[in-house]
Amino acid sequence: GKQPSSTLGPINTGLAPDEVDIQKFAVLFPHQYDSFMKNAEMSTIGTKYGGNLEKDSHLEKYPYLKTLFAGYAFSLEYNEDRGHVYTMRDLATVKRVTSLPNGKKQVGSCMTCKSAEVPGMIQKMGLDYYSTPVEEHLKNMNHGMSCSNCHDPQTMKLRVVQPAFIDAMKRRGEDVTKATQQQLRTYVCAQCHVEYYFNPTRQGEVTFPWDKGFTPDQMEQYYNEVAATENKFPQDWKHPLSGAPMLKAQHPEFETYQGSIHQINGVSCADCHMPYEKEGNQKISSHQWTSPLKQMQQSCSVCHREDMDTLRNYVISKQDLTFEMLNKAGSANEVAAKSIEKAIQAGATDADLTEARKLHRSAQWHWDIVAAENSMGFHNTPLTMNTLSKAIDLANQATMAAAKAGKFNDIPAATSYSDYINERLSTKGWPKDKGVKMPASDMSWK
Amino acid sequence: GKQPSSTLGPINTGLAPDEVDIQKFAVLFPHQYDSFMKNAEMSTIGTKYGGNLEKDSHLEKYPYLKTLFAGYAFSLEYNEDRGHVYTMRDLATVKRVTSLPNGKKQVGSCMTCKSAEVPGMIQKMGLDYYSTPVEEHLKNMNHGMSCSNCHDPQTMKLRVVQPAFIDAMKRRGEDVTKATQQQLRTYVCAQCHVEYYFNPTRQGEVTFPWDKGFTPDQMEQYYNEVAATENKFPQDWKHPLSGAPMLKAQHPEFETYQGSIHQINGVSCADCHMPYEKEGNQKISSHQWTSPLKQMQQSCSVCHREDMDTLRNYVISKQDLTFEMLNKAGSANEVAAKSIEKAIQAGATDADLTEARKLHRSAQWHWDIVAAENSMGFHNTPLTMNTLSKAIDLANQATMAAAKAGKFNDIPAATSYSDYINERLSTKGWPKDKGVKMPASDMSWK
Amino acid sequence: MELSKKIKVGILSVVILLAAAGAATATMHAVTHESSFCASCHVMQNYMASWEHSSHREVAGCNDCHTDQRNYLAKTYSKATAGARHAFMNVIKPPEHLKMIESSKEVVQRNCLRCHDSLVEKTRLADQDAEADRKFCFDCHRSTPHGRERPTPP
Ligand code: HEC
Ligand code: HEC
Ligand code: HEC
Ligand code: HEC
Ligand code: HEC
Ligand code: HEC
Ligand code: HEC
Ligand code: HEC
Ligand code: HEC
Ligand code: HEC
Ligand code: HEC
Ligand code: HEC
Ligand code: HEC
Ligand code: HEC
Ligand SMILES: [Ca+2]
Ligand SMILES: [Ca+2]
Repeated sequence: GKQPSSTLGPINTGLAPDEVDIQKFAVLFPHQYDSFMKNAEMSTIGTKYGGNLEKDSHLEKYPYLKTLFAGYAFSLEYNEDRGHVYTMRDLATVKRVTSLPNGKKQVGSCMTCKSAEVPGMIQKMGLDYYSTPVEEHLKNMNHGMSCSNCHDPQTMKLRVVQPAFIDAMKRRGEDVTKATQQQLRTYVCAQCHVEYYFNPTRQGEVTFPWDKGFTPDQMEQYYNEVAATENKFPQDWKHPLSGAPMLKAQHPEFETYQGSIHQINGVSCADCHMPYEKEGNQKISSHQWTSPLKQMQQSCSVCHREDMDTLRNYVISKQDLTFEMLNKAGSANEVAAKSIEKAIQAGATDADLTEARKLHRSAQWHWDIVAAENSMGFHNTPLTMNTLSKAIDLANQATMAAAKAGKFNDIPAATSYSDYINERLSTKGWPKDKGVKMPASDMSWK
Repeated sequence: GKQPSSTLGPINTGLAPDEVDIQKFAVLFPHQYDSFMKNAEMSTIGTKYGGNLEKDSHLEKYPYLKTLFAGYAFSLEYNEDRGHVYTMRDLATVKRVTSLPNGKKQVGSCMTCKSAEVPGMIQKMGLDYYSTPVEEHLKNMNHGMSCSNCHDPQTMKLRVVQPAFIDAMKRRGEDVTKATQQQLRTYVCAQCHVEYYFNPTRQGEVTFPWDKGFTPDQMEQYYNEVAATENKFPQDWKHPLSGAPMLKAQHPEFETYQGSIHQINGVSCADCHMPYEKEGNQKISSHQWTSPLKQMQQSCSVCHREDMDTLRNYVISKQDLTFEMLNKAGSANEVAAKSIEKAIQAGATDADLTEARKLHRSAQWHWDIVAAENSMGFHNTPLTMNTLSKAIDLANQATMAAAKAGKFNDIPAATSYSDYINERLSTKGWPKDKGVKMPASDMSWK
Repeated sequence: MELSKKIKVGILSVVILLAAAGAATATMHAVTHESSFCASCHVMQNYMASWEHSSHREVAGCNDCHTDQRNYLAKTYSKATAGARHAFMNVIKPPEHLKMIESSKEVVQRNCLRCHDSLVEKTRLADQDAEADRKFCFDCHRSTPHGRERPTPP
């Protein structure tokens, strides 16, 4: 049938096809631009586990991280995420980039999800883009995230540009350049909010581990059976206490979401994170990406009729149950690392420790895939909790295997950090009437 | 407007206020009676973990139960539940009643949720009702479950009659004789589908452990702090391998349901388990209580718009994730029992084993509260999974404490029963196109 | 349903078909115009009841959403085919729970836009016409106008 005449319809912006400058878009779409710039606002009002707070330190909140990430860049600085306007600033100032030990330089691969200039750079530089250090790139780059990360600058239609995403989906048999609009409302986010590794056989090219599927177990299998062999990627780093080859998980929002109740009902990331809001007499999509719990009237109440406070309390009660398990898994992994260390001190050989190390790697992976995910279980609670139960069991198994290898039975005691963690949580932004609101902060990176 | 003629106005049945004979009701309410009698039908078509199948043996399905329930009546015979018409037959024939060791007789308390005659008997006999053996009672009783368990025989209004339920709620400050219609649509079920114990200080009176709350942790706290001291109920039995004082959990449907997404939305047991259906030209509440997955058009599509096959597959995927954790927790508890046994053999004293036994009791409680619940996690998935993760962790901790007490480090290996269990599952009633349908079976108990 | 009503409906369905096919189209439209006509069927009463409590009661009747309003021909066709199908199904065996068929969804969606087009003109909500997984207005507005729960009619 004929399109009703009044909808957005075909647009021709007159912009260059590779335009990345957000100011050029601002003139044409002032409402979306204004909304985008609100990403600078910081607050945690209404949300217990998320929100947007300047450099809220994970290392401080979860004391066991120091042991879990020992020997790895994430033990230098690791913060809660904040708005899209801060991507470049946070990259440029984080100790994971500025303060690597022994004068090591962080690779360009890190830029990949931080600026709209990247796809163009990859086109120009090829794989050299990935191996060039971040600090080199930073000098030459003038744009952070912009409209062109998700929109075709000429038609403003949604589209994906991230090579890693396009390739990974192609390996799964899906051509995402042909995706429907509904799919794209999720895929544009899946360009970045996903687990990744840097492929050593291709100068550190950003690669997504989805060949065998999206579940934590399937991605682990991919790492063990494909990445480790074909792509010579045995590990992210070697754990200094246990000597195990470890994997680091990063923001697997998209993967976690698969198979969830909302996903099977066709709900997209944009439905919750970019709800329509009224600007005058018209609806536009919010371009302020943050915790939907801060704006439940827009994000949830069209679909859900229950009282929003009831729904929020339910969500938080699910998150509380997840959080309890997460910390148990974290502390169990700490015991595992220390137990293997103890076994080594007691004279266990590498051969004795094969099993314990395998278990430790797998245990911490299962913990991290949840710890690194940003919804504290909301996006897919059943899968998340199942994963954490595996993390706990595997960590305990690693500990028992270490005891056997080291021939000791006085296993290091687990530390319960829960009082400290809960105490800190309740002073930073929660309960909601105490939620913290902060002024916008510096976004520059030069 | 005028009431549609089919709704029930005030009713006066002309029956005696203490009528229990179902045939007397049958004449007046033939549709509900016909529906009730369909409880004899047996099938698992459409459901993987529930349904209704004659004497489907838990002991056979979960081989680790033999260790977990060692020394206790539940290791004699323990089956999947079936329809309400079989309550008396199943009680009368189960080995937990017929074949207790050393000629011991099962107490009358067991009748409490099996027949409509019980409230009247308690009124007549007082606490002696509970201590009189089942086999005595069976001789004198002529009615199983009937309409009067839930309905006032004269007005047919819903009401509760179970003393244990009325008392337990009173101790929580709630007078359930004043409950609303909507509450009663859940409370009538909560008379029986709940965790219980027999209070030794009151001749084995059936008692519900809710004084501190409904969660597994709160009920455990009640058992440790109230039942064990005030009511001299330290345990259900002593585990013969570990020597720990154990608790048995039973069908905690009502407790598990508290705080779930459906419960906070005001959905009652009857909404799903007694959907409206058409009998001829009349709309009645189904009185065939069984798995709602067998009748999703009636039970779920009233509220859910998604395609029912999609919804069923989602529910089963959640149940699969629960099931995996359940079996892990079961097998971890087996290792715990064997490890404590091993420590005893290695010469550990009772004093050495205090910690390990405390952990074992708690671990198995957390496993059982889920194992004994009948929805394989559906009624409240987040709480169920959180509980199972505790069961796994506590069992592993028990094992480690045993290793320490027994000064050994070669911890017994865990058996993975998953292949066997999955294989058995897929031959009994699942997948749904293979679902088993059986003819109605004998309901008599004399 | 009582027998007398059954007969009424039976006759009605025949009338609808004949009227649409023949010369009495105008009469057919007049009869079927009011929302109360829809509610003359047993299975429609829930929808009537929920609509009566919705903010749309004063502004949009059943036909404003459920019949093709693009032109007289389309309207006649959609009323006649849907009307005849409903009447037919109603006599055979009315299902306990109704769900819109795909072609009805398209009709309703177009009608949402008919009234609310200016509100959504800055969005891409109407861009997904041909796509199999397209999102309809009522995928989000799940309670507009019928509420969420659809008990079977009494
Ligand atoms: C049904 C609604 C819904 C959908 C769909 C959804 N999310 Fe979320 N998201 C949430 C909620 C609720 C939270 C938790 C926020 C909190 O704890 O404050 C969250 C948290 C997040 C966060 C962390 C926000 C913060 O405050 O730090 C990110 C990032 C995120 N989601 C990305 C995504 C992506 C990418 C997708 C699609 C793959 C997605 N979400 C799909 C509701 C949703
Ligand atoms: C595949 C996309 C992707 C790649 C590659 C990537 N990031 Fe990120 N980064 C994200 C996303 C998405 C977030 C927000 C979610 C979060 O913080 O978990 C983020 C957040 C951050 C933050 C702010 C929060 C924090 O962790 O302190 C910093 C800093 C950062 N990244 C640095 C880096 C560095 C350094 C690298 C390379 C080692 C890197 N990123 C590689 C996608 C990516
Ligand atoms: C992270 C992805 C992302 C970025 C960055 C982004 N958008 Fe969008 N934008 C979307 C999505 C998703 C939609 C919804 C499109 C749909 O449903 O078809 C949208 C919709 C729009 C629309 C259509 C009208 C509406 O509001 O629904 C316009 C115009 C628009 N964006 C402009 C911009 C401008 C200008 C910028 C930069 C300031 C920008 N966008 C940045 C994802 C993005
Ligand atoms: C080009 C990469 C990229 C894309 C595309 C992208 N994100 Fe992000 N996102 C990031 C990075 C990087 C951060 C963290 C920025 C920081 O902390 O400095 C982030 C942060 C967030 C946050 C946290 C904000 C807060 O308040 O804490 C949310 C929520 C979020 N993104 C949602 C989305 C959604 C939804 C989409 C798609 C519509 C999307 N993102 C697309 C890279 C991306
Ligand atoms: C992805 C979800 C989504 C879809 C699809 C959607 N809407 Fe909405 N709609 C919303 C949200 C969110 C609001 C609330 C905006 C606000 O309150 O700021 C809204 C508000 C409205 C309002 C009320 C505005 C007011 O004055 O309160 C109308 C009317 C409306 N939408 C019509 C439509 C129509 C017509 C369509 C289909 C063309 C549609 N919607 C599709 C999410 C959606
Ligand atoms: C576009 C529609 C849509 C939006 C937007 C949406 N939901 Fe849902 N939600 C659903 C559907 C569909 C279900 C599945 C149950 C059902 O059929 O109602 C669901 C289920 C849920 C459940 C129960 C399952 C679970 O995860 O525990 C919760 C809680 C929930 N939603 C919270 C939210 C919150 C919070 C938001 C906003 C951040 C939100 N939803 C936004 C459609 C939506
Ligand atoms: C939202 C719907 C819903 C509600 C409300 C609900 N249940 Fe269920 N119930 C289910 C489903 C689904 C199953 C799983 C059946 C299966 O696996 O086949 C189930 C299983 C059961 C079973 C086991 C059935 C079998 O096949 O063996 C019992 C007993 C039960 N529920 C009792 C209750 C009680 C008592 C309440 C109230 C406290 C309740 N249910 C509330 C949907 C519900
Ligand atoms: C508080 C109520 C209550 C009490 C007391 C009670 N039961 Fe039950 N019984 C139930 C319910 C509810 C079911 C169905 C759910 C299930 O099987 O988990 C059931 C099921 C059964 C079944 C059929 C399934 C099976 O386990 O093989 C038997 C046999 C049975 N009970 C015997 C007993 C015996 C023996 C006792 C006393 C030791 C007892 N019951 C005490 C409520 C009770
Ligand atoms: C386990 C509890 C239980 C038992 C046993 C039971 N009912 Fe019901 N009955 C209910 C519930 C719950 C309702 C729904 C009442 C409501 O919502 O008002 C109901 C409703 C009814 C109604 C009202 C009309 C309707 O169908 O909603 C009648 C009549 C009725 N039952 C008759 C009977 C008869 C006759 C028997 C015995 C053959 C019986 N009931 C056994 C729980 C029970
Ligand atoms: C008087 C005690 C009692 C009451 C009241 C009661 N039940 Fe039961 N229920 C039982 C017993 C006992 C069984 C197991 C019978 C057996 O296996 O022999 C059972 C079995 C069941 C089953 C399993 C049937 C199957 O197909 O496997 C379901 C479902 C169920 N009950 C739901 C309910 C619901 C819903 C209510 C309230 C409306 C309720 N029950 C009220 C005692 C009761
Ligand atoms: C009386 C209304 C009602 C009935 C009947 C009902 N539900 Fe729900 N269901 C809800 C509500 C309300 C939610 C919460 C999300 C929302 O607001 O949509 C929900 C959420 C869910 C969810 C997501 C949360 C979860 O538990 O994972 C599933 C799955 C679900 N329902 C399945 C079922 C099934 C299966 C049945 C039938 C056996 C059923 N429901 C019957 C109202 C109902
Ligand atoms: C404002 C627009 C609107 C009006 C007015 C309206 N409907 Fe609907 N109707 C809808 C929508 C939207 C749906 C689909 C609901 C869904 O899928 O949840 C629907 C669905 C239905 C269904 C199918 C059942 C279903 O859930 O898919 C019937 C039957 C129906 N309507 C009858 C009526 C009757 C009768 C009236 C007048 C009394 C009426 N409608 C008025 C928008 C409307
Ligand atoms: C003769 C009785 C009768 C009348 C009058 C009637 N309906 Fe229906 N309607 C039914 C029956 C029966 C069904 C189920 C048909 C099916 O499943 O195919 C139905 C189904 C529907 C559906 C869902 C299926 C679909 O076509 O998408 C809608 C929407 C609907 N009716 C709207 C209306 C509207 C609007 C009116 C008034 C213009 C109306 N009905 C008048 C009996 C009737
Ligand atoms: C014949 C014109 C007409 C049609 C068709 C129509 N609407 Fe409306 N709608 C209105 C008017 C006028 C209002 C304002 C009513 C008021 O505020 O009292 C309204 C109000 C609304 C609102 C805000 C109030 C509320 O109920 O939440 C929403 C959302 C909405 N419409 C969505 C829809 C959707 C979705 C459809 C299609 C399924 C639709 N409308 C079809 C005229 C229409
Ligand atoms: Ca990684
Ligand atoms: Ca018990």
